[in-house]
Amino acid sequence: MPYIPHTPDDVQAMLAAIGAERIEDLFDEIPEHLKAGRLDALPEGLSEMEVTALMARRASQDAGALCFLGAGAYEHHIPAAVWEIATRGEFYTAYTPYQAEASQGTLQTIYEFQTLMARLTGMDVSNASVYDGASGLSEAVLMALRANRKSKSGRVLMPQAVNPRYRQAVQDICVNQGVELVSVSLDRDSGTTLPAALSAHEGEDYAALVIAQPNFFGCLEDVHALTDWAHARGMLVIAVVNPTALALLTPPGEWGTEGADIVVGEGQPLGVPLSSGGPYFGFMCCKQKHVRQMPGRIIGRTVDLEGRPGFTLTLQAREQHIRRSKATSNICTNQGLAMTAATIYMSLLGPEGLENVAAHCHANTRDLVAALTALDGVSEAFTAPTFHEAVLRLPRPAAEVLPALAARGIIGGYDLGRDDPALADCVLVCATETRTAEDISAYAAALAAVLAEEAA
Amino acid sequence: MPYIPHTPDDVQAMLAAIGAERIEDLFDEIPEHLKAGRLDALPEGLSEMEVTALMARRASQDAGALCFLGAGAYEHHIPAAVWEIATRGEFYTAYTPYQAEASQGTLQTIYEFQTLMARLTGMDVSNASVYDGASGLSEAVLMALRANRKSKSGRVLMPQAVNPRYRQAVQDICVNQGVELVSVSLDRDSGTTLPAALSAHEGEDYAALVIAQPNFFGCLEDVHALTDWAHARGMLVIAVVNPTALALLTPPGEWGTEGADIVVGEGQPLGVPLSSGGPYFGFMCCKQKHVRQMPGRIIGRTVDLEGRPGFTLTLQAREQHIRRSKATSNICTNQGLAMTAATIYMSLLGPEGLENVAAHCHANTRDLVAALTALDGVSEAFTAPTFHEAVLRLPRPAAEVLPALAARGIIGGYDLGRDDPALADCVLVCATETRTAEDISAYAAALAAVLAEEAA
Amino acid sequence: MSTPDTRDDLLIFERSHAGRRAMAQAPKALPAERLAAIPDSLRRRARPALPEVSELQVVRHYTNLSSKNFAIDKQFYPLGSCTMKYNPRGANRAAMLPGFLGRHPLAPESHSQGYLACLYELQEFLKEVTGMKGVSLTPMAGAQGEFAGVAMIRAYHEARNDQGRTEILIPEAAHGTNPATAVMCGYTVREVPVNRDGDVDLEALKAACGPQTAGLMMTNPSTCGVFERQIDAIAKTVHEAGGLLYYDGANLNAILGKVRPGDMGFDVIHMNLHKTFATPHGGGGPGAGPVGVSERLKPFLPTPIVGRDGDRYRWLDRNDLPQSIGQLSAFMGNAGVLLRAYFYARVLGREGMIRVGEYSTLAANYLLKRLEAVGCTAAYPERRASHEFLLTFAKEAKTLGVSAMDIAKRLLDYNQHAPTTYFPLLVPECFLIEPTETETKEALDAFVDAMAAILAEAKNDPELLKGAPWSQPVRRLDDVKAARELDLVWRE
Amino acid sequence: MSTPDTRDDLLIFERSHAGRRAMAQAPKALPAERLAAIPDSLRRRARPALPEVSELQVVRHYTNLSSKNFAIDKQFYPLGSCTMKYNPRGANRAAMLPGFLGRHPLAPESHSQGYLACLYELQEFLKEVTGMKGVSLTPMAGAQGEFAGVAMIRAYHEARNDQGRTEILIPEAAHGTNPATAVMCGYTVREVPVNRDGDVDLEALKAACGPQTAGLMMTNPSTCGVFERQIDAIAKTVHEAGGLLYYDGANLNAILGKVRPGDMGFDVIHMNLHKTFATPHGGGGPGAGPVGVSERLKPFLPTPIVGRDGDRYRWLDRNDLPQSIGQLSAFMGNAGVLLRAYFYARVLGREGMIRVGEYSTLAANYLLKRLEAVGCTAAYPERRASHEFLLTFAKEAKTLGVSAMDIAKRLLDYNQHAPTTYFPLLVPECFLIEPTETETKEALDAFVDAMAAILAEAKNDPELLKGAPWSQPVRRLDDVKAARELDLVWRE
Ligand SMILES: Cc1ncc(COP(=O)(O)O)c(C=O)c1O
Ligand SMILES: Cc1ncc(COP(=O)(O)O)c(C=O)c1O
Repeated sequence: MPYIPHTPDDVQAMLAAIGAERIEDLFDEIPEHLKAGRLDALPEGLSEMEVTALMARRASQDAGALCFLGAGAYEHHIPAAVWEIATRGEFYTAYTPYQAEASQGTLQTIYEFQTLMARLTGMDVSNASVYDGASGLSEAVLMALRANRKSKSGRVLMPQAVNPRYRQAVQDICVNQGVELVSVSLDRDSGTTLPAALSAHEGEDYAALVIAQPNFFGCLEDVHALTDWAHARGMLVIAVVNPTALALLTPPGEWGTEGADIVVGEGQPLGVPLSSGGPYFGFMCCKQKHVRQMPGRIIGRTVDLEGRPGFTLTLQAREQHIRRSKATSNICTNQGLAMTAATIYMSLLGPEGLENVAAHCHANTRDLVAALTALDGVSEAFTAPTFHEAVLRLPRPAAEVLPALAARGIIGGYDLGRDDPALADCVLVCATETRTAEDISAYAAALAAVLAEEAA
Repeated sequence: MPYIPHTPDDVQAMLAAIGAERIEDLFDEIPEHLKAGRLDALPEGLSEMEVTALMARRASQDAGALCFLGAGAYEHHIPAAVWEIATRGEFYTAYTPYQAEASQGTLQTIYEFQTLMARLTGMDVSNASVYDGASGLSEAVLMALRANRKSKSGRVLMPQAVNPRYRQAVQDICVNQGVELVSVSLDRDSGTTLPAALSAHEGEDYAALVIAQPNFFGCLEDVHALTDWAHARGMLVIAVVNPTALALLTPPGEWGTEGADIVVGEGQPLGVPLSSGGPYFGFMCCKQKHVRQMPGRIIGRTVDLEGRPGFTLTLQAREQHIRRSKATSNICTNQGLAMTAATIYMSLLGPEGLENVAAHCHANTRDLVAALTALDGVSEAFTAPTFHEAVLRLPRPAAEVLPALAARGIIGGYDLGRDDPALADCVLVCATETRTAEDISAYAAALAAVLAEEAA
Repeated sequence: MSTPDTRDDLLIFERSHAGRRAMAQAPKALPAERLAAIPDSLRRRARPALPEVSELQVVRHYTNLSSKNFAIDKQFYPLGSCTMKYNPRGANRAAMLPGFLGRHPLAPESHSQGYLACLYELQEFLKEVTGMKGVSLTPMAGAQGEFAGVAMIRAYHEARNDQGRTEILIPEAAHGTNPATAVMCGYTVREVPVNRDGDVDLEALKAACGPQTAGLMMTNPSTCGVFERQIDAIAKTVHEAGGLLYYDGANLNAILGKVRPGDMGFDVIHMNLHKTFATPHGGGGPGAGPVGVSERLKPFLPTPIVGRDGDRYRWLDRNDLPQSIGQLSAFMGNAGVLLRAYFYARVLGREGMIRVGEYSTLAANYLLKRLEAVGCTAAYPERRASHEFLLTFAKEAKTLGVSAMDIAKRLLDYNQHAPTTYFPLLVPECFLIEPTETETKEALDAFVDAMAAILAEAKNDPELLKGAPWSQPVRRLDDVKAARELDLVWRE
Repeated sequence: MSTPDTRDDLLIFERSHAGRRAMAQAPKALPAERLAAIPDSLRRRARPALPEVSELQVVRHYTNLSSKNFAIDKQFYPLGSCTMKYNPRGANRAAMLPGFLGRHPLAPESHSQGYLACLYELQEFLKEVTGMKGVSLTPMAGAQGEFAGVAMIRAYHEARNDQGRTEILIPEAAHGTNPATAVMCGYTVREVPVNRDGDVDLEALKAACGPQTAGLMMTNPSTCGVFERQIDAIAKTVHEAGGLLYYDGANLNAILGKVRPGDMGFDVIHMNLHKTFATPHGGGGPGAGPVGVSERLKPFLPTPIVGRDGDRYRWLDRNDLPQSIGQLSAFMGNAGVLLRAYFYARVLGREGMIRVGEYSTLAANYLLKRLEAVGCTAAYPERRASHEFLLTFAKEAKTLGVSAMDIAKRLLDYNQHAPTTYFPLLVPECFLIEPTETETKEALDAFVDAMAAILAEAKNDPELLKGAPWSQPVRRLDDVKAARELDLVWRE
């Protein structure tokens, strides 16, 4: 019995103490006709050795390609210390810190995380993580509706420049609460959200405007103008940001005159491996005045019986286990371990390290764009400045080019035609600090070969 | 400055406290003309990301082949828990437990290791590891010379059936102390050391007889007869054993009427990865009466000021840091971490688990031999029973066949012609519990193809 | 005092020293012109005030911090409803294989067959153990699974144009995520009382059911630690009212291989893989909350799902499932958690799965009987324990003035993690105790010994309990101050 | 007492329970006939009495055990002559890459080029930093490096037919491995006294040198924590007598990038990569002790060595080096340690290497001055510290009755690992203190504070020191009993 320690002797002794004859007797309150059959569709158990070999084979089956995909998940160097510490049993196998005195390790780590995120985003407070960036944005939208008491419409402005997967998730999660997401169009030249697009919504009641920086196309928005526009009209501003980019870019707390009100984003770039999409974590910060509307766990610093500082769960009256149907969200289990990793990552990188990572990402992507647009028929689709992604227009449909590149071991980017037929010849590419000059040349060579083939 | 925390401010403050102006001043006792130049042959420093990428490339360059090599190092399944625990900072980054009270973790682990090894070998006591099996055998030979006060010759009987690399290392390590290793010939039919071979040495003074079980050719020796023969002639018996095999085979403590006197071996099979040959560890056990002649660290159980049990280094008067030129050996740093891993491994496997591992190794090797000897011209070279290695005779020189197999992704075994021209057409093969039926078929298919090619 | 106070409680920020850094981690600085394309107005003015510390400082800080936690790897951790069982280290190694860690979530299917094969098989396994007809792995924790489940209930009624179903019924013992979820799905919540035996009050349920009933959410065994015996009647009642039955799978460990939610009549369920499938809790997360559904709810499953065409695996998305409730996250759930659960399922296999329910139930009933024998009071003394059970210290609170909280804190001094306290709310001064199948009898006995000792202390020296814990890095913490004088972010 | 004694000191054997096992780890039992080929007489009669425990028990046992250790990852660890610097976690990850872990030591060169490239480059780096002409990586620790080195000295004299050189000279401050090694190589040892300044007594050395002199073994800086200023004269003296100079590289950290042993006139050296190159000590090992030699000793290097033909790497063995002193282990040294050292060397690079010597020396001199300022007595107050230095508590021993041992044990209560004590033997009641370059100034200052507090305690309350430690899992242990009543193996 894998992982079960009881020997036949143990079982006898335990049954005797219970006063039962067989284990089966312990299930005598279950109606007989409901008892399960033999679960025949399950395979027989294997040893750790066998399962490990099987999974190692599968893992290596997928490995080996050179990847230029971003689109919401980014390959960064992760210092070895991050996960060697995060997977220490003490962090890895602890539960949510309900017994504060026996959980100071987790609790202090979260308090440090909250401080790090507040500093990175320029906001007052942070929670202890939500599931991911996309579900985090849904929570932010719901939170804005609660926080903006003046707005009654249940409507939120959601630019097309926001990651389509985020838009979809927000739609799917918020639909049942009657939230309406109103789209703001993308400027097809610059690749950004222009004031002109906003003015179409002038005079209507919206609870909030969502601003993504960089936006889904890698382009930098004029966040100051957008923020001030929204604030001037009584809307809250929800910022969706890439945390690596924040090492270089104006933190949302300083957008426009007042700063964003709520900030969310995908925490994955902060030391969390790509890992097929999870576990990542969504981060969520806000102004102090909105903290009671924020969902998720929050840690506070307090003192113990002897006056020594210590950490504990606080503001629990927002949470489902106390407030039940009146809670700010149903979230319970969050993404603690990934958040722990991010805390270690940010501490290791420090202000200068994170800035340099961001700078290399930007520079490498610019180099990639230069190398690829040097090919005939390949051009940059948008004019706005970018951070570490960019949209390239190809001479043929991306849906043809990308599989051909993949066959050559290059995962060449994201096919924008998936979300928008008008961009069927466009690819969103990304080169982080992990991509070398040789990697970029390899991509350029492969693309040249693929385009030549197709032409031929 | 990688890993150096000092800022310019720190340096100034430290220099001020010292009363020096520049760091260079701290080296003013070093004659100027001796000062080093610029170390131009060293490359510039790289980041962790760059070195990791470089080493990952190199590591994968060597990977992927299916390996049937044994010959002293064996691929076994290592439970994930083993190294996840052994590399916890508390074990990984501690020094030798000189401050016992702050090292009970390491010390108790070693005490448990000593107990485990004593139980596995059937001996009274164990030390805390020596470098590896081969250097361990040298230590055992030197120890036997000290322990056998009756023998004056400085000579030890060393059968040809012992791993040639061990024989060479013992020779090279012991030569300067005037030790003479006298060879005992191998029976070319059975693949073992026969009493007849020993009788050639009848009547001469030897301090000890070395017995390897299984021997280098995977064959099982009649250890009882050999042990009794040696003891009857005043020699000590040094057993060289494979620890996995001990789960099935008579422990050296029960060889013959009195049991072996000293037991050594390579600890690698007990949870230590192949890792290009190290770090492994040599284990070393003996009868209680010889413990003061044993080299290496030994841990004892004692009590503290309050009478509670605790663990500490003991019998230090055998060691170099106390006894200096009169020590039993010069060994200081040993193979602690690998030994820690082995302790965890043995605890996880338990008596039944280790036995089953050993049984699968044996059975898989027999299956491999059956599959390969089914091919024309391939036969088993020796008649003795084997444990988890066997010698196959090929229709062509191993030096031709093995590279052809390697080109097909099969590392087919050890070319015995390297050590003995008479065995130039012989390969020592091994299949542990990690080799599957498909692996064995793959080997058979590749060998068939290679032999067919050569024939063609 | 013979031991100097060498405790070192600095925050990582208090270790910061201007200009210091973990050099090996930072790429070299680039010349400013490489950033020239970014307009000044969008540039950050000052670097974020992350700590400036060395690599050794970071490693030491978080290594030492970690040691201030209780964890399954160190202690018995009988937290009711949380299933703190052993988290196999092998699962961690397998999920951390470079090939899995490096895979981008949007990698093409041609480069994803190994990963997809694992997920596909996991879907199949989960169907079999739950008796459901379709599974989606995408929810990221139990609560998100609940959301998906209730959203499917809603989508189902809407697809049938069955208007006016505005209410979800929830037994009062339910976990807080249940009502919170119902509200997030746009429903109002009606609580159903629980009777003295821990079963749902069937008459009250019948009275509550009606055309406004969208469904009932329940756990079985419930968080009262007992199996709901009237499950057939409950299912019949709700179904006859036109509602659907939601199964909160937090307690699935109790019945793995014994009863299947699908066979009990549930239409939709979520599982907590971080409980039943032994993936780690990581100090709060991540989890994974796959949902399973009966045939009629299959069209509504959240996407993506893994499908199979011959020997190729592929993603099924909204194009394949046009009625899907959609996407709950940017990609596809907590892949790393799913891989760990897959590992666990493969190691356990059919026989192992069945044993889980048996032995977790055995352990709970044993522990209950032993605790009763040393003077503890069971909340439902006439009932079998499921994989967990409830004790009440109402008597001790009244006669000795010690609360369940005091006993919980005192347990920490005995190197035992406290059970879940004050949940479910309907039982006063309660402990919800779940030992799991992976703890030895000796570990259970040690817990009994500690409880016996504490009950004696409660009589002889109650201050010992009220002042507890005494042995942890901090004494009891002031939660009221924490909430009143909010200190959520460190400021120099 | 408010805290129950919840310490749990069981041995893994005491957790054993007949019939229990960690099932996921054991392959299934085979039918007996599959073992029929093994004769009964050679079969074990009873299974070895390994513990019978569950996987969780093992994980919990060793996790909890580990927490009873001090370690660099947790504490300042200024153990003189041991160079307890930060062990980069990146080196661990790189060396544990599956491709490296899975490589069989006898894999053909065609399947070894990646690994061999790392070793070849490491050989070249070590030559450059030491100023030697050839390097062999094979010795498994410092002491085995010493053995290889002295064996080469012997092989050299023998190859020249220079008979009668039977003696190795060793300064009295030397590490115990030096004389032990000389004896293992068949030499007798003559000790050379050290003068009051910590330098070798040159006159005594001259007197000791003669035709019987095979060589001199020394460290520089010596284990007195000072640089041997007369190194030129010493080299000249020994060389003129026909002896060779052996450099014990345990203290190489002090001079990395500052002086090279080759330039000082040494003929042969060993390095402790587990010190200078930051590989972990693992609670006692493994290490790696590569040897470097001058031109004339190259033919004698131990095998194997990595050579290069064009862009192919290959092993050089006895066939290539017929005069080699041979093979010191079954394969080729502690590969995993060498890979970690390679990682370290690549991260540091040229500039980083030079900084090591500078900053470890800065830290030691700073710490020495600060400790003197709070009342500690330097053994060589007139000298610069190298990367380490000696304090003596002879005065405290005499006037207060507290020994260096008492102070060391008391330091543990301050969460500081004790320095090396009572070594070298020539300085009474000494501490050899090596802070290394990776500790912050704050860490050094905290050590000074602890020492100042302890010196005050020594005056006011010496029993506090004599009873120390008070805060560890055990109080001071009885070493005499341990040696008298040997208990080396647990018996039920
Ligand atoms: C009964 C019950 N339902 C639901 C949940 C919510 O699951 P999760 O924390 O994974 O969101 C829990 C978790 O504690 C629970 O115990
Ligand atoms: C000065 C000196 N020489 C030699 C050695 C021996 O090195 P190792 O322990 O690696 O065998 C040491 C180790 O402590 C040492 O300090």
